Amino acid sequence: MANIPAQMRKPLDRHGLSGDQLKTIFRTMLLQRQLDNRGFQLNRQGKVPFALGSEGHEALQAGAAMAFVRGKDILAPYYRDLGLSLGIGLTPYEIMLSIFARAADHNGGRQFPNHYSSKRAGLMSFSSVLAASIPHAVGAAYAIKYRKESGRAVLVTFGDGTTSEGEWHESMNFAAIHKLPIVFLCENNQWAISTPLSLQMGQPDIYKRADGYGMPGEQFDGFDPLATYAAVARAMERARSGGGPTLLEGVCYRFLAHSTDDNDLTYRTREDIAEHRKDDPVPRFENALIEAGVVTPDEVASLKADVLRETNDATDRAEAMPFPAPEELFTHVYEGPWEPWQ
Amino acid sequence: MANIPAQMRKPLDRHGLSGDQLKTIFRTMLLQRQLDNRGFQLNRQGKVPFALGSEGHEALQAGAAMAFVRGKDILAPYYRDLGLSLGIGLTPYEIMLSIFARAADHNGGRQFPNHYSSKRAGLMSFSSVLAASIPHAVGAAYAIKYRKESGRAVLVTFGDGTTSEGEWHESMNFAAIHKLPIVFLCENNQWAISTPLSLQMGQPDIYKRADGYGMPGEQFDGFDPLATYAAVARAMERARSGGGPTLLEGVCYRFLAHSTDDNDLTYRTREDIAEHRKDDPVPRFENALIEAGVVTPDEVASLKADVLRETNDATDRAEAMPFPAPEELFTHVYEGPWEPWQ
Amino acid sequence: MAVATSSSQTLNNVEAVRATLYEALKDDERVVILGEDVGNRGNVFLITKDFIKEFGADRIIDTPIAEASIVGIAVGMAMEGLRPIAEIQFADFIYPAFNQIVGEAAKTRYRSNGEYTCPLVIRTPYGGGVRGALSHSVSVEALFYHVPGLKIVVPSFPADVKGLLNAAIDDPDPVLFLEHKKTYRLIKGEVPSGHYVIPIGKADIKKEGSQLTVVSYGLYVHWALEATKQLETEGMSVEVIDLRSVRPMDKTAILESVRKTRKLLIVHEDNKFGGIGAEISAMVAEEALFDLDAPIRRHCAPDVPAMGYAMPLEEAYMSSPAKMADAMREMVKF
Amino acid sequence: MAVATSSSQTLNNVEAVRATLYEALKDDERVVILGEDVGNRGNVFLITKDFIKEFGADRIIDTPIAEASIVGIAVGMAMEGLRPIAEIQFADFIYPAFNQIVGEAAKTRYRSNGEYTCPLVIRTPYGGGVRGALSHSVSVEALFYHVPGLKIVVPSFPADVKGLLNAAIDDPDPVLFLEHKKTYRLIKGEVPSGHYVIPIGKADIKKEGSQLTVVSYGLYVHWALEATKQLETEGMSVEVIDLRSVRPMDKTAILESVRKTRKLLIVHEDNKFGGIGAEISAMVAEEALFDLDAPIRRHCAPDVPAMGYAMPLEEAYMSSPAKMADAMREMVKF
Ligand SMILES: Cc1ncc(C[n+]2csc(CCOP(=O)(O)OP(=O)(O)O)c2C)c(N)n1
Ligand SMILES: Cc1ncc(C[n+]2csc(CCOP(=O)(O)OP(=O)(O)O)c2C)c(N)n1
Ligand SMILES: [Mg+2]
Ligand SMILES: [Mg+2]
Repeated sequence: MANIPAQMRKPLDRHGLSGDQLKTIFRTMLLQRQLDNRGFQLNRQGKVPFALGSEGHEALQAGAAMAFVRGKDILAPYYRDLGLSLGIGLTPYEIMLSIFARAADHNGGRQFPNHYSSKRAGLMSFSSVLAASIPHAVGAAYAIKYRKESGRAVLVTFGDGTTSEGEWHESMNFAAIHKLPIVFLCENNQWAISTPLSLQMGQPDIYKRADGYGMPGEQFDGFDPLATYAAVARAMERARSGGGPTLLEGVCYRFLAHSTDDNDLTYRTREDIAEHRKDDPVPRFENALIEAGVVTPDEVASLKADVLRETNDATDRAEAMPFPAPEELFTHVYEGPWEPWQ
Repeated sequence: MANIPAQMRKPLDRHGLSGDQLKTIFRTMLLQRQLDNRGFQLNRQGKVPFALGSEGHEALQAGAAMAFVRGKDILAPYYRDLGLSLGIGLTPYEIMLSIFARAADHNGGRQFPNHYSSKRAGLMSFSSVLAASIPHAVGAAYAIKYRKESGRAVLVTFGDGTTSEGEWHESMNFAAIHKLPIVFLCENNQWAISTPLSLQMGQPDIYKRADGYGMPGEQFDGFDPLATYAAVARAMERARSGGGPTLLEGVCYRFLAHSTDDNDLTYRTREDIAEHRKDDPVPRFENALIEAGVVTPDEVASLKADVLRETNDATDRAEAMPFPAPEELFTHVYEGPWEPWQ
Repeated sequence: MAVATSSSQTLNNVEAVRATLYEALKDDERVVILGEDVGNRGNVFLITKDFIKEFGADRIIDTPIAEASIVGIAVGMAMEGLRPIAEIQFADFIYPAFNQIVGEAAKTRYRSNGEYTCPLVIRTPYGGGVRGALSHSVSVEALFYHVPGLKIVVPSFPADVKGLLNAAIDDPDPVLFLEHKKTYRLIKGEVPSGHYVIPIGKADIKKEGSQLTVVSYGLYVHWALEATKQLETEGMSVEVIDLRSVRPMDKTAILESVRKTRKLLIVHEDNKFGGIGAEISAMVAEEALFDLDAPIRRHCAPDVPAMGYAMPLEEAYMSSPAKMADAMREMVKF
Repeated sequence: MAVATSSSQTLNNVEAVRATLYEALKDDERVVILGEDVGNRGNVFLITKDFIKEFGADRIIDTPIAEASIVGIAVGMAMEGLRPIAEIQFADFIYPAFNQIVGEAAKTRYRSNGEYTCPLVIRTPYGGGVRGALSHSVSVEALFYHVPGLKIVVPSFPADVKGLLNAAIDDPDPVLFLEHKKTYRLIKGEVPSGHYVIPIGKADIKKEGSQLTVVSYGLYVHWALEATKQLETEGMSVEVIDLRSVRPMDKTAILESVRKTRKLLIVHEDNKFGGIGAEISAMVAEEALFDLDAPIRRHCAPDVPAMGYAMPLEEAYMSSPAKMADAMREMVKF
């Protein structure tokens, strides 16, 4: 496919983003998918016991990341946020250290893969316990407001299924009461492992819960990185400027099984998945960028080669690193030395 | 004040209730207030260590009780529901046994006053832990639906402050998903001990949360027993006939301190309370019934004398009963005998 | 303990749980199962696979992700006459339900003076050695065993799983039923056919011995038994008691054995401080102190929050038959 | 232990908590207090009365009724540099926050390999003898003391309250600070002025003695001391150790005392099975067994869900100086 001459280009609503920013979003999406697949490959090769993919979340996460101000904003993510974490500054090498559970990993190989944490990037530590990190995000937002650090906000993400937890409700309510600088971003991939949205809620639109708390709510196409960027940027700006919290719902889809421990064909059909694949946000955005003349097919090809090289390099470097030493089990229980009863 | 001649009567929207039913509602309201005051008196006299009033909730509770079908429906109340409990069949004597913590009390004097439970009346046991009984009510509603016992429904009540608990959210959500035969009735007295509604929610209308769960929500004047009856009867009937759950919000006011352990003048003014007193639902309904010719002032006078006599009698009988024996501490830990390690 | 009979079959622990649940659903209309992914998926370990097809979505309930209400709703079902079996997908996620288990289920009978009861079973997979990291490896028994009104079952053999799960389902009071993930497919055994019950609160001597009493439960019972084989070759005789339930706890069985062997070693996967071993040791120190020829030792996990994901961290946290053999040897030689 | 000095004043435990919180708010901008009714009402025991007027509603935060998020939000504040002091209005209502305390606060440092920390204090009134019935009387320490990553303080004297609360607020890790309701106004004592810290994890010998070691904490320390007065008149010498914190626990102090008196009686208000006394006893049975001249006894509440509201039920559940004296006498004479 050749470059598109100017007069034939399909216009693209850039929401004020520069060509470089559009390319950055696209690159993050490619990198997320590449690293995602790498995790599953390594699992099949028996090199890692567990991997968890995020295919289908690329547009949503890369778009949201573009609305995140590095060095200022705080991200409280969940385990599905590989792309969001890359987008705010984590490196593929850091991702692979987590997948390989090496000593150099931020968590020292203690947590599951995809459970990143990085003070440098403003990425708050979180556990595997769903919704548990949402009040933490609210507390962080409170600290920002308390210290009058205007121009800062917290972005907290969670899946559709996680909105059923009591801690989600309590967090929404408190943030609304105190008009905190926080954006609640639901990545609605329509499944909670095997549980469809229809068994998680009595009505299908998560964003509609915002009214009941007294905050604005908005739903957008999570397969469209620019629609996502626009919605998240608006909400983050509102939060940063004292306008209070927002509940956002990005509708996407989980293309893969929940994790390498799951077989999704036990509860959904190939057809269902194939139907959504037609809409795969990565090729969709690739074409949009080409048709808008933002990138040429050649640039795309070299971008992909680039991303693959980076992934291979990160894989090799991380794999070569040592595991944590057994003695590490006893560190960081409390500050300072700790003599565990044994 | 003399009886009102027919042509001078102010019409009253009876919502299909007979004169006797209207009198029953009024009587329940009088009895609730009388027993309420008795608890506080006994506390001042040093006869009981603790009492908890419900002044301001009489209209709401007597009206709701009229919509409850004895022998069929289930009530999952909270500690403020003296009148509701009377209205579904608890006797003043049973109330007094609870206040005096006597052995013959349903709970054997184990729980705080106002923590009734009665299989006979369909009144589910509950603890002092706010919101904890709401999922129980949902479970009971599930049992009713599961056994296809149409014509039965669960009425669960809670205060405004309790809607902030995670378990409230989880219960609402589950009931909506399964279209359970249950009515969530919030007794919004605008205070949670010292915390005003404005510090409990980001927007003032609790019933508006219903939309987010996919169930109908409705707000009504909780000082009007007939408006309450109409709303609760409608919702209960919907529940009994397979129409699913409803969130109701009755707006009332807490005239007294939270309990005998509280001094509400540390956080609200005499004026604020006096302002609401003008609207006191008990005299308000009394006048309405008289003006509508449903009762005569003489009937009212004898009703009040009656209620006082009943209260005195219940007080004396309950006070004369024995406390639980110390050995009772060891019973009902598990079914059958239990040898506690000591 | 139930033994192999002509009418028995070999099952692993997952199959034993599944078979028992299936029978309960068949036998009693009041039994319903609720939890995350128990329906369409048939539980993440496939324990309830296809149950929803046979028994319907109103009996095999896929709940939202909301542990407090999974248990809380089950409590309400139990109070109103059903026999709910609630599942917490992993024990690590039982904490949000703590209020409903400790504050409500365990006190329903007591607070209502027996007027209301809570015949409820809460099943959940627990334990490590499966690369589960911080949130798919924890032991939770010690966080609940202090609570009167609860019963806590921790079976380790398929035949015990069936007999004790039947007992739990029949029980008129709330039972926390803890299934060790690593034993799920690893441990196979003969399971008698037909309905039978093993009373909750009775320990089982899995191996008789004369020089040392080892008290354990869960996965570690199997490792302890393996360790004793090694010790036998060295001419040492060790008795292994499988508690099977930690509340109520079989004080009699423990004391009898200790009075015979005069030495006690407690072995569990959970960390030591305030763990199950503390109560076992205290019971013996209170009632059989002068029958002891050695201090009471506890061979447990170190006092750290969890085992890490990286293999070296998991191995450093977990014991092993070899480590157990060392601890036993030391006691026997004491 | 801090002693009366020229610059000291007599305070009860409520006043000691209040004075210490006030100083902390004065000294450190990062300190905020959040909980139910802590602002306008100034806490149900008036501990924070009028703080909101002096420090403002953004530092004295009246929260909605939502314990899980009271703690969870405080965890987030702590992770982002504040020094939150979260209040649970009554310990009986801490259960909904169990997930945030045990699963999150206690593991923040560990799971992030030290990159994030959780310098958080959770204050809550606990304990019985106040006609609190099932839900305003519980002891909760035994439900948390098994959890690595947490610290648990249980002071009983005003001077300890101040020194230990200061330590808790300064602590870089999460501390559960349990205040016994009955001691709030009952117990008065000299409290040194100015800022001082009593290290968490150090027990205090409140009375020296030679024939028996009594280990206790909370209200029962006071009752135990009262009981020893009676025993003294009978010529018996009893040592009373106030643990002051149950995690970490001062093993050294306990062992030293037991090696001296050769007898150990553990006394606590909470029920016995799996309670704090279990670990104390197990520690001693493990490290000082042959120094004992009597079995280790635990004088604790019976294994029932709670004390009832009716006076006879509360009295049957609680101990008393007289009951304690009997238990001590028996041990001394053993
Ligand atoms: C409190 C808690 N309960 C259950 C689980 C097990 N679990 C892990 S992921 C998951 C599904 C989450 O679905 P959703 O929130 O939609 O996020 P998604 O995985 O779809 O991105 C469940 C039930 C958990 N991790 N934490
Ligand atoms: C889980 C829990 N947290 C806190 C409390 C303490 N408490 C008792 S009543 C109350 C206020 C309840 O307010 P609301 O729900 O509005 O009911 P109201 O008393 O106004 O009728 C509080 C905080 C409790 N009982 N349970
Ligand atoms: Mg999802
Ligand atoms: Mg209220």
